[in-house]
Amino acid sequence: MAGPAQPPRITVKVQQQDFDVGQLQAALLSGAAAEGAVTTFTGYVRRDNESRAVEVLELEHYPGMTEASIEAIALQAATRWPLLAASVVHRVGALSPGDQIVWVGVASTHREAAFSACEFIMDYLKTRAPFWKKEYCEGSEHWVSARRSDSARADRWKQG
Amino acid sequence: MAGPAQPPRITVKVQQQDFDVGQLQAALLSGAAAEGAVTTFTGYVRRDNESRAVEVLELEHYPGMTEASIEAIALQAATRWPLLAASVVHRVGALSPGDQIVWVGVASTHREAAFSACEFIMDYLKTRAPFWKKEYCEGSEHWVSARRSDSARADRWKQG
Amino acid sequence: MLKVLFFARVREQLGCASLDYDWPEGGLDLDALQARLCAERGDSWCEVLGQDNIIRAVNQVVAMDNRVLCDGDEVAFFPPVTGG
Amino acid sequence: MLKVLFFARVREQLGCASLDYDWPEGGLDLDALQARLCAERGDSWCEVLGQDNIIRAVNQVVAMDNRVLCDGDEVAFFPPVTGG
Repeated sequence: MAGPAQPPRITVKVQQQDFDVGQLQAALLSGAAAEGAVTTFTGYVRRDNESRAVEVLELEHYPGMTEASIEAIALQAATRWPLLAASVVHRVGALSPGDQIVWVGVASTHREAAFSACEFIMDYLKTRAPFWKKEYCEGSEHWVSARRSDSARADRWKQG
Repeated sequence: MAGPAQPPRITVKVQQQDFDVGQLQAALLSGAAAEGAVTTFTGYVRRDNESRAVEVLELEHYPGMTEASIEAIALQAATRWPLLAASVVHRVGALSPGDQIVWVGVASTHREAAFSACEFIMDYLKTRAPFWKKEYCEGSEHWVSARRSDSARADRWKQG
Repeated sequence: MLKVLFFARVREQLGCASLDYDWPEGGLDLDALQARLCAERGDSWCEVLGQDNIIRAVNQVVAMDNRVLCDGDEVAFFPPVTGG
Repeated sequence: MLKVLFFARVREQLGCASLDYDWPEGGLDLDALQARLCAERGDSWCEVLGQDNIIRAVNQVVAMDNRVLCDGDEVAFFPPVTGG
């Protein structure tokens, strides 16, 4: 017998430490075998970014606002799609090529909701969440500038 | 200096044993820090399916055709989106609620390709790959019938 | 000789997972094979193989339409798939 | 008093991560705060805060337009974000 719908379990963490995608995915599950689908996204530091050889990528955030705004976007995703759980981990500090930067996991009964919500949250993280990347390449450093295609991508959700 | 594009690494497995999503994701990476994005999908056996309490889900496949057809669809995905790697593991045999059924992982430089290809491969697995599910519920058993919405979903890729 | 395979509900309804079908003089196409199985094996086979959502594959590729078979081909009959 | 924060390239260009701004008699809105910082801190601040892609947030919410501030508010200036 199905009770009233539970609110989705939302967790957001901004941290320096690395994370274990297997553990994060396990923590997303309720243990009640209600989930039919989990979609995850993991972002990594690429060695080559627009033909520059990246040595170190440094990530800065706005403590407090970053966490709160990601939580707000996850809750918004839960009003658009029937989600059971959503979890976001985003690293800050100095990262190296190959390092994990961000993980987004979404659990739902069906895959359509899991895919759409995961992509929606990622688009937000790329375009609206207050994070900034600085690249260190061959002795010089520079702030990464926003990709225009990312903004266009986030805008398309407004028409949804 | 970028060499000629490498063909994407594609692996497909149909197996009875459970799998470890963390290990599968690690195996998807080349070690060259070329990947910027990995998208994964994990399907689970739900306890309740259309208000039936599922005790056991049995999965049958067409040995040979199943593996070959999944590999073909992963290669097709790689012609539509720039992929670095794609991996599919699908379980067969008797599964219980909460068990993992299927895992699809896709690595790319950018997230758009990773999301689209992962969803594309999953839609194929749901609608075209030769797998059949049989549910055992409260003393009775029956074959799961195809969801019409799944076919409609796969069809939309034809217009892509 | 043809190798003929049946899967899932079709396999259960026929009580048969696979059979070897002697290659007939004059050859055979997919529709003809299906008609012969029906004629030779009786009403219950007719009923099962006559279901309009039956999918047919030749050499592990789904055949949307009728097609000519060759000696040694592998033919499969199965219901709509439900994977993932 | 207002707490004013600067992030990323803006922080580096100003050489300042945060400052406390005394709450003036008669109050203040966001545009006025920006103009005062510019007038009081000199050309280099004018230049940095005058960049047309600067984003402003009040109490950790992005402010698309000018808005009235209250004593105790937290105001932030930062460049376009590049997360994920």
